[in-house]
Amino acid sequence: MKISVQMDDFDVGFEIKSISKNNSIGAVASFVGLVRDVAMTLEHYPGMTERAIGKIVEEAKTRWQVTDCTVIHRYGALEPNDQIVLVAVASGHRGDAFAACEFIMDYLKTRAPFWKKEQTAAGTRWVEAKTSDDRAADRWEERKPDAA
Amino acid sequence: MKISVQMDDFDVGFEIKSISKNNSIGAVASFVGLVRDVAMTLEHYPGMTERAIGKIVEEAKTRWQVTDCTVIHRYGALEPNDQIVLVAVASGHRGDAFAACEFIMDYLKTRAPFWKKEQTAAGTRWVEAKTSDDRAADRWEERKPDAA
Amino acid sequence: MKVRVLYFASVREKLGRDAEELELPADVSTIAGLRTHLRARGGAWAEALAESRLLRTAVNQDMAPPAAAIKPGDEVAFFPPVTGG
Amino acid sequence: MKVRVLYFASVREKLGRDAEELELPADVSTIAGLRTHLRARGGAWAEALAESRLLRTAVNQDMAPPAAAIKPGDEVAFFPPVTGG
Repeated sequence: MKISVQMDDFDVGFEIKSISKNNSIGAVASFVGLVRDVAMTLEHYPGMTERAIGKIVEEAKTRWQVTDCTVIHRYGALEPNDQIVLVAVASGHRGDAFAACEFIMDYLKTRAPFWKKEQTAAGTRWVEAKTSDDRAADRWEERKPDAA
Repeated sequence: MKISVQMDDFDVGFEIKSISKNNSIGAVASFVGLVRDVAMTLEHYPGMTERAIGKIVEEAKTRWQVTDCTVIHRYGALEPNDQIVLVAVASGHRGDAFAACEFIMDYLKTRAPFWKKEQTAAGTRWVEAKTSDDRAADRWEERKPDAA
Repeated sequence: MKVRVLYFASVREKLGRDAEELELPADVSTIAGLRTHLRARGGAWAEALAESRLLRTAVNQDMAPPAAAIKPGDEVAFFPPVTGG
Repeated sequence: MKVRVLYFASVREKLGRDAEELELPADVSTIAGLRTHLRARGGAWAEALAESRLLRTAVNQDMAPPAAAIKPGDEVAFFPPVTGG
């Protein structure tokens, strides 16, 4: 398991290869979040961030068969099209890999202490939290582990 | 959009980078299927394979916002831990990227004409289709596009 | 009418053949009819295409059910349920 | 008791401060109590920590609700709803 909160960019191919080196793995689901058209600065809460991500990953492991997992989240100044976040989950089962990966992303969005400040032509502004992200995270409350 | 059925291996990092080069994209969900512990040979139906995958991708595009999509599936002799398939979906929305990617994988498993023949110590055997794969594909029948 | 018939995977292996051009009698006009017709060859054909055996079929490279019609020049394929991905 | 208080993002900017060590009066024992206590400083504090403002809080780097207790030496953080990912 690898959790990294860093300023530097990351290499998706390398990370996916790294968690794929295990013959019991049949499936790797991954997600990359990218900056759209507006440059931004990402602030975070050092210490709590890693801890919050760790708890999300642990929660995912209680729900699905997760063989390995990598979460990388950047902070600092980011330009349009830059990579922000990578979540990669390796599992023996395709469905588990997908579910755990999407779960971790949804919870990251609502529970990991990151804040985006956009640099628009009109000046800078803090991005507002989306209720759609809360709803995405809430979905998982309704479908806890298999019949548990 | 890129669909490739090939003997050669593929570079996941390169493929994900390639469909990420667009500022309207915020999300790339991807899946890599790997050979587990048994070497195998993958047979396919040239012509129909590309056509079947194309139809699955088109169906995904009618259901979700898909900006770009790459599907690569190998055939021929594969060793344990080799990559078999890559599905990568770029979208403006995280939920759409995840759903379209999983949908394409589930339909690939039941509708694309590939057959695995495993080489075990006891000899070779054709892999049997799994009812769990049929169930995974059937799920999508129940949740068609938003309220449509 | 003349059609092209393809066999894949375990079906191909059992039949020892991957493709053939076939002139069909007038009463064979669906996939199910073609399957019955081929089964009448007996031996490996009766076995590989047995009714009890779950097979998938395609016409002109689209999945098609047993009742699907066959036209002259069509490409018809018989194969086991797919296992890719 | 003494606690360490951290401020992030728009809260930090409005207060012009990212952290402070604070000696709390005896009647302040929860996050909600601490927020009221800080608001009493007036000005930017009354505004940034206004009751109407939706803020998240953490104690010792775990998300915690307003009713969460604070102990001596705790690290308490105030910040807006998160927007990473």
